[in-house]
Amino acid sequence: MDILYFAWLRERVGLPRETINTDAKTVADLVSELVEREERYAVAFADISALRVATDQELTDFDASLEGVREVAFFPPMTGG
Amino acid sequence: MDILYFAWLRERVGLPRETINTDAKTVADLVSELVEREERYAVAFADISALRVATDQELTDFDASLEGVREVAFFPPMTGG
Amino acid sequence: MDIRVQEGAFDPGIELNGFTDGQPNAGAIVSFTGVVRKVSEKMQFMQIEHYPGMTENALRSIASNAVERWSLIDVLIIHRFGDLRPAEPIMMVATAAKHRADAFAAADFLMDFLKSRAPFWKKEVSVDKSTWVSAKQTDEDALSRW
Amino acid sequence: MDIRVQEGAFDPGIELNGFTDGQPNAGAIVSFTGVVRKVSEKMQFMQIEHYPGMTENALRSIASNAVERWSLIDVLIIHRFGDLRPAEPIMMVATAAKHRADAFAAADFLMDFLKSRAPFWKKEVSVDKSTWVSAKQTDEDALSRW
Repeated sequence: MDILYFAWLRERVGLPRETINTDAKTVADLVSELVEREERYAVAFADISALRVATDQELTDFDASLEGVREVAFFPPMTGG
Repeated sequence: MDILYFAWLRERVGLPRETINTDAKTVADLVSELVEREERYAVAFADISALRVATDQELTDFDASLEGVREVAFFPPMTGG
Repeated sequence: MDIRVQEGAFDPGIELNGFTDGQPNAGAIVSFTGVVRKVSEKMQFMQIEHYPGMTENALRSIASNAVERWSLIDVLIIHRFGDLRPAEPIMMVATAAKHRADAFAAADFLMDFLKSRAPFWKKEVSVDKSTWVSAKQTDEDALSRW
Repeated sequence: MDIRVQEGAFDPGIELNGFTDGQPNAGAIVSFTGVVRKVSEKMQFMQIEHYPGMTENALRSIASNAVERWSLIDVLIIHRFGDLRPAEPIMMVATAAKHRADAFAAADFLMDFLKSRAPFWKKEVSVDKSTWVSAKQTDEDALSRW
């Protein structure tokens, strides 16, 4: 599964994209898995309420299923315009 | 006093502007005076609710005073933009 | 504040750029352009009559009200009169503000008041008839929003 | 519907005219231009990051929602990414409709959703620091208007 990070989340995690093997069933499971891996993930994901998530390029929630999902992106609230 | 007419009111009265001597105290008095003068004024001013008036280039009401006023304009509701 | 009432054509794009370039502190520019629609196949042009003398004052007063009410950096109003063919720009309004909410609300407000409170009258001239455009109740009602 | 996500500059005036000329039946064109504000003397540029792939789809979906909701003839969205200097246009939205109420409401709607639902992130880069622009609660709240 491809995991993408944007904006300050990308800077805190230290990379824009990585491919991982995971059995996580939901986005929240995936976050728990990442947080356990390394301190920088724990710091980056410390406050989930400050983050947004998209699965296969569609905005979704942290309790969304990962079934069939190939790409998950995490990022802060968007600031376009 | 200068009296101006615009849009279909101008067409019905048959002229864009005229100068008249009047002792009318209010716009409504002036209208009564005009209506008594000739049939074309009576036709033009038949429905006052369909008209607007400005005294000295400021929108006002038909019961407005004409004291000190030099120019009165009558016209249909505006359709700019 | 730039208010122009003119018979000649204007170029909305050039006006938008000129207006924007003059505002180094504006983050948000909203423009409205009104264009003559070809309402029927027979329509030849739109005749726009106005009240010289009163028109610019009325537009200036509407613009001043907008400036008092919202946090605006600048306002532009251009309105043509005379005979305009379909697809020609009739008029344009632009607002510059730090933030978009002010720019949008002020442009919307300017259009509502310009439509029903500035002394312009439109007549659609066709091959076989000419018709004065009548004021819409919805335009009058729109004023109560403000 | 014309949706563009690009690194290169664009000219708002040329875009406005191109958009307007293509719409012979539109009586009302509303445009919004977002410009980089020089928020401090030390500010050098605004860095705009986006999510290639998702961005255009998100913008297209926002535009489609507007088209479903209002009577629109056409919609234009241009949004840049990369490093932009103060006074450079960041993005532009334009709507064409028969009547002004639809054009205004749709442009306002597009901006609200583009601001909080399209995957762009801004960073202000100064001589001595760089700061991610944080999302404003007022922008999130604005969505509930629709």
